[in-house]
Amino acid sequence: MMSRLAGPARTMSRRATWELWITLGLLVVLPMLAATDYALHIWTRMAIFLILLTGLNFIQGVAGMTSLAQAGFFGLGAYAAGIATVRHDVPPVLALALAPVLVTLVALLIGVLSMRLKEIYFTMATLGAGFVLYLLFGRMVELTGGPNGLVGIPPFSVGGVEFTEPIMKYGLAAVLAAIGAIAAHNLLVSRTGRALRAYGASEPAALAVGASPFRLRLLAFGLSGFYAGVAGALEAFDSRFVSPSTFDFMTAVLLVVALVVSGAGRMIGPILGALLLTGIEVFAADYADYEPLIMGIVFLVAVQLFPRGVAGELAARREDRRERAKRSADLAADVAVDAPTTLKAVQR
Amino acid sequence: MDTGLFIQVILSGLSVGAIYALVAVGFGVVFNATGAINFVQGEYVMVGGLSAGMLYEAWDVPVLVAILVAIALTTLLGVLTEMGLLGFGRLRTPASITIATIAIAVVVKGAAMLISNRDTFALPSLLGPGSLQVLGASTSRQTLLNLLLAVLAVAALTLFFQRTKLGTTLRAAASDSETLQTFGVSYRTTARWAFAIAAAVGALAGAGLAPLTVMSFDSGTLLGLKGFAAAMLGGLGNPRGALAGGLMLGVAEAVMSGYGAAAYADVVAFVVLLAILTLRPTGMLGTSRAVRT
Amino acid sequence: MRKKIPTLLTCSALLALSACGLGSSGSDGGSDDTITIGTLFSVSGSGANLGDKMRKGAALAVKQVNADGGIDGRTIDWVFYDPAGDTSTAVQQTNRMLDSDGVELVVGGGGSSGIALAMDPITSSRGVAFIATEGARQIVEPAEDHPLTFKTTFNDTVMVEKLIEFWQANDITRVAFMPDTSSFGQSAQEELERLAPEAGIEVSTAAFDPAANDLTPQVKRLAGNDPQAYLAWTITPAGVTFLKNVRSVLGDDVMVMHGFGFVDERYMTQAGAASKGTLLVSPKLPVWDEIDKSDEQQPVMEDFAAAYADEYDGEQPNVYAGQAYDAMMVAVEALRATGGDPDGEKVADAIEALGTHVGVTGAFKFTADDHSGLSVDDVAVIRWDGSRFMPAK
Amino acid sequence: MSGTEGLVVEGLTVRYGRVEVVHGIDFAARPGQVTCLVGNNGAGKTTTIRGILGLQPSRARQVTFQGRSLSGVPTHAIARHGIALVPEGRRVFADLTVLENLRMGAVRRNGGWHDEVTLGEVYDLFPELRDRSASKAGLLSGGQQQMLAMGRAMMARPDMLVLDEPSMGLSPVLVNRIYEALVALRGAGYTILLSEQNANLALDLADHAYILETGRVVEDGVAADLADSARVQAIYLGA
Repeated sequence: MMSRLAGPARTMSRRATWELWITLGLLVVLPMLAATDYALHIWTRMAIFLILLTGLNFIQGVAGMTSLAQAGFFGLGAYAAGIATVRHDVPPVLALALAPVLVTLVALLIGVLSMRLKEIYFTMATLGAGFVLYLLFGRMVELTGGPNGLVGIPPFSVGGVEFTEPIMKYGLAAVLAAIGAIAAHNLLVSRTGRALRAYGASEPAALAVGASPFRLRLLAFGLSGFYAGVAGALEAFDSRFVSPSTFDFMTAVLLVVALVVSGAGRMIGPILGALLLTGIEVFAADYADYEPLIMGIVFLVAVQLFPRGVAGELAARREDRRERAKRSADLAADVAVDAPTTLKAVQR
Repeated sequence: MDTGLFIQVILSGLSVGAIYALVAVGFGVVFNATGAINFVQGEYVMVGGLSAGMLYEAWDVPVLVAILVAIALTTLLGVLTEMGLLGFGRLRTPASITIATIAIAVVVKGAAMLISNRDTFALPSLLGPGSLQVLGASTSRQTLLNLLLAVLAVAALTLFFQRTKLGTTLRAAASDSETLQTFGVSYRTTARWAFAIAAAVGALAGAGLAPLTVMSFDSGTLLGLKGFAAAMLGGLGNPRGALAGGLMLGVAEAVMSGYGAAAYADVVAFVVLLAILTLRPTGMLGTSRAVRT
Repeated sequence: MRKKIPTLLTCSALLALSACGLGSSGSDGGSDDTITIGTLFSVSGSGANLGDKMRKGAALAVKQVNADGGIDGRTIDWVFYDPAGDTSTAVQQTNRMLDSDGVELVVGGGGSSGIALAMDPITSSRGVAFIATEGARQIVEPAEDHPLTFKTTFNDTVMVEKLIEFWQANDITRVAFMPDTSSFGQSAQEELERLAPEAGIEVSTAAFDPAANDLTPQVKRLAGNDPQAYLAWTITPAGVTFLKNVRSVLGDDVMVMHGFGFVDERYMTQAGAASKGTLLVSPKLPVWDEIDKSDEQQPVMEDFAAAYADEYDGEQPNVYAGQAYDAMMVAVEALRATGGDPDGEKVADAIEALGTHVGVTGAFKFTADDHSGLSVDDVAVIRWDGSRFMPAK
Repeated sequence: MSGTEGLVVEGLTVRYGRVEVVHGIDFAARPGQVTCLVGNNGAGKTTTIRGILGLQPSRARQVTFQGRSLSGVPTHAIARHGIALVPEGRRVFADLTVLENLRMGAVRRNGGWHDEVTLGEVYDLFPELRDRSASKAGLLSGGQQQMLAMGRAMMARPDMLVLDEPSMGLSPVLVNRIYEALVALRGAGYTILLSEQNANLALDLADHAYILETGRVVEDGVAADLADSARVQAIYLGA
C-alpha cells in the first residue's frame, strides 16, 4: 500500500509546487495588468476569495467533504474583527490576529460534533452551522448592528500607518494570501498532508499510513476556519462595513461551486476559483434582471461539464490519452504474439 | 398559564408544521432514490403556490382547477429537474448531484422572478375565509385542510410504497439501486419518478400555503431548508417520520414565537438540524441507515 | 512543463477575461454634453419587487428630464447596477461606478438601509453627492458627519411622531408592535421604543421573520397586554399574514395598522376581507385624488401618477416609485442650480438652498442640519376601505 | 469460440479507478451448459462479471450475448437481454419482504409481477422462502438470503443465470444445499455462468471451466479434466 502511494505522491508534490508558483505569480502580475483604483479593489477581493478558497480546499479538496459553513466562518471573522475594533478599540493588527483564532475555535467545536458524519450528512450539518451564524449576525443587534450592518470600522493600520490607499489594501491582502498559499503547499507535501490526501482518496489508504481519520478531518476543518477568519478580518478592513447579507447561503454555495468547478484538491484550484468568483461579480453586474437566471445556468453547465473540476478534468483527459496510447500498443502486441508472457512485458 | 396562548401556539405550530411535513416528504423520496439532497424541493413549493395564484388571479381560473394545473406543472418541473441533473450522464455521486440541484434551484427561482414580474400572488382558502375557534384560540380553516392534506398525503404515499409495483420498486431502489439495475430497472427511471412525486407533493404544500400568506418567487428557499431540517428530525426518507418531524418543528418554532425571543424563531430550525445531526442523525423515527463513517 | 500548458491556458483565459472586464468598463464620464448619474437598486433577490418599483420611478425621472432637454442642455447618462440585496456587492459596484464608469453623482442606495449605509462612506470619501432612497435615519444623521449625503425618504422618527400624534388624538395608550427582523423593521423598533415612552404610550413588541408563514403566536402573546392597536412594520408579504392572523385571532373590531412600507394596493387586495379598515402611515401619494386641490403637492402627484401609468401600461405608482422619482428630481434641481457642476460640495450646498422642493413624497425642506427634508406634515394616516386607500378621519 | 449463441467475451479489460484489475481476458458460456470461472480471492472473477454487466467501466474487443453486443449497453438494458445476476454478497433488498424481493426479480417482465407459476417453482426449490415470505429480507440468515437472491434471479426467467460466489460465507451444509439447487437448475435447462473459489464443488457441477489468476485466464478446458490440475489444487488449498 505504501509503495503504491509513494510514486503518485511524489509527482503530486512536484505538480503542487508548480501550481504554487503560478498562484504567487498571478498575485504579482494581476495588479500590473490593471492598476486603476477600481481594478485594485477587484484584485483585493480576489485575494480575499483566494484565502477563503485555500481554506475551503483543505476540507473540500483534500479531505473530500463539502462544507457549507465557509461563508458563516468568513462572516464570523469579519464580525470578530469589526466588533473588536469598533466596540472595544482593539488595534486592527491585534483584531486581524484574533479573528482567525476565534473562528478556528468555533470550527473545531462544530467539527468535533459533526466530523464523524457521512459525507452528505456532514454537509448538511455545516449548512446548519453556517445558517445559525448568518441568522445570529442579523439578530444580535446590540453586538453586530443587526441587519443594518456594523458601521465605523477603522482602516487597517500598523504603527500609525493607515492602509486606506487601494494599493496598500491590495498589498496586505496579497501578502496574506501568498503566505496562506505557501503554508497550504508546505502542509500538503508534508507527511500529514499526504495522509490527508490519502484519506480523501480512500479511507483504508489513510489507515495504512497510520493516521486517525477523525483527527485529520478535524485538522482540515480547523484550517478552513482559520483561513476564513483571516479572509473575514480582511473583508472588514477592506469594506469597512459588515452586514449579514454578505455571508448568506448563496455565498457558501458559490464558494463550494467555484472550488469544485476549478479543481478541488489541487493547489491551482483556489486561484482559479477566486478568479472565477471575481469574474462573475464583474460581469454579472451588466445583466441586472437576468443575473440570477444566467448565474444558475452557468453554474449548472459548469458542474455538468467539470464534475471533477477544470484542473481535474484536464488531468483525467491527459490520463485517458496516455491510456489509449498504451491500449493500442497492447492490442498490437496482442495481435502479433498471442502469449500472455509477452503481454506482461509490454505492460511494464 | 394562559391556555388560550398555549392552544394558539399549538395550532400555529400544526398549521406551519403541516407544510414542513409535506416538504420533508419530498426530500425523503428523492433521497431514497438518489442518495442526494434535492435543494429544488423548496422551489417546488414556490412554483406550486405561485403558479396556482397566477392562474387564479391573472387568468381567472377556478381555484380547484388552478391548483390541479399548478400541481401538474410542478410535477413536470420535477421531471425536468431529473433530466437536468442526470440527463447528461456525468454526475454520479450524491454529493455532485446535490450541488447541481442548488444550481437548478437558482435557475427556477430566477425564471420565476421574471415570469411573475416580481409580483406576489394569493389564493383563497378552499374552505372559505372564516376561522375556527378552539378553546380561546383561533386559526384559519385552511389550517385544518392543510393538516388533513399532510396526513392524507403521508398515508397515500405509505400505501403507494407498500402496495404498488412502482412503490415497491422505489423502495428497492432505496435499498440497493445497483442491484435493482441488474433486474432491468434503470436508475434514471426510479429517479424520475422520485422527482415527479417530490415535486407534486411540494406543489401541494404550495397550494396549501398560498391561502395562509401570499406567494412570491422568493417564498421557497428558506421553506425548503426548514423542510429539510424537519425531514432530518423525523428521519430522512420515512414519510411518517417526515410528518412527525414537520409538526414537531412547526410547534418548536411557534413555542419560540409565543414564549421565547420571537426574533429568534427562525434560528430554531437550524439549531434543531445541527442538534439532530450531532445527537441522533437517524432522526426520531429513522431507520438504521448508516450515517456515520 | 508540457503537462502544465492546458492549466496555464485556462488560467490565462480567465485572466484575460477578468482584465478585459476591468478595462472595457473604463468609459470616462463627465464629457461636456452628459452628466453621469449612478444608481443601485436591488431588482433581484429578496425585496426585488420594491427595487423594481424604485427603478421604474427613477427611470421615469431620467426619461422626462432628458426629453425636456436635460440639465442646461446636458443629458443624463444613467448607470444602473443591481446589488441583489448584498452589501459587499454594492460596495464593489459603488467603487466601479465612481472609479471606472465616471459617475459624478449617486442616486439610490440599493433599496435597503444596510446597503445605503455601506455606500455612504465611499461616496463621501470621493467627494460625490449621494441621494439615498432608503429609510434608516443613520444614513444622513448627524448631518455634520454626512455633509454630502441626503435622502428622500421619511426618517422613522417622523413616522413614529405621526403615529404618536395619531394615537394621542385617539386616546390610545397601549400598542402592540410587530416589526420584522429586517433593517426596515429594526430601525422602526429603535425609534418607537425610544419615543413612545416619553409620550406616555406603552409599547409591547414581538418581532417576526420576514419569511414567516404564521404570526398567531406573536399576536396572541401581545393580546395578553390588552393593546388598543396592533401595528406591523414590514415590506414583505408577511404583512398579509399579519392582517389575516390579527383578524382571525382578535376579530374585526380591533385597530390594525401598518407602516409606510406596506402601502401597496396589491397586498391589501390579497389580504382579502382581513385588510378592510387597516390604517397606514404613509406619504399622501396613495390618496392624491382624495386630498384637497389646494394642497401644493396635489398637482405634482397627479402628474406623476398619470405619467407613470402612461409609461408602464396603466400601472399605478406606489410610494417606492415616488421616493426614487423624487431623489432623481432633487438631484436634477440641484444640478440646475449649480449650472451642471456635479461637484459634491456644490451639489450639497445647492440642495440645502433649494428652499422647498415639492415632490411626490412630500414638500422637501433640506437644511444644513436636516438632510432628509420631510416632516410630520408630509405624512398622512390613510385607511384601506376594502377597495381603495382613503384619508383616515 | 464460435457461434452467436450464449455469451462470448474477447479481450475484456476492467479497471477500478486508476487500477486495472482484469487484463484482456477471453471466455465463452455456451447455452444449456454450466460455465465456471475459478480463481482465488482477488483473481478478478467478480470484476469480470461486473464488467460484463456494465456495473464497472470496461473495454473489450467483443462482448456478445446471443449474438447481440453488450459493449456500452447500460446495466438495466443488459438485464433485459435475458441475463439475471445473483450478486456477490447476496444483496437482497433488505427493507423489502421475501415475497417483494422475489417479485422485484420479475419487475420488468411482462406479467412478471403476478407470475405465480415461477413463484411456485422458486418456493418448491426453496421451501424455506415460502415459510418466511412475509419477513423482511434483511432479517433472514445468510443461507436464506442466498436462496432468496437465487430465487429472485429465477423470477426474471433469464436466458442465462450468473452467480457470483454463491458459496461465500456459508457453512458446508448450506453450501451443499445451494449446490443441490444449482444441480436442479442445470437439470431444468438453465444456462449458468458461475464464479467460484470453491474449485472442487464448482468443477463437479460445471461443463467447462476457466481458471483466473490476477486478472488473466491461465488455463481452461472441460471441467472434469481441470479438476486434477496443479493450479486448481493450489486454489483449493488456498481457499
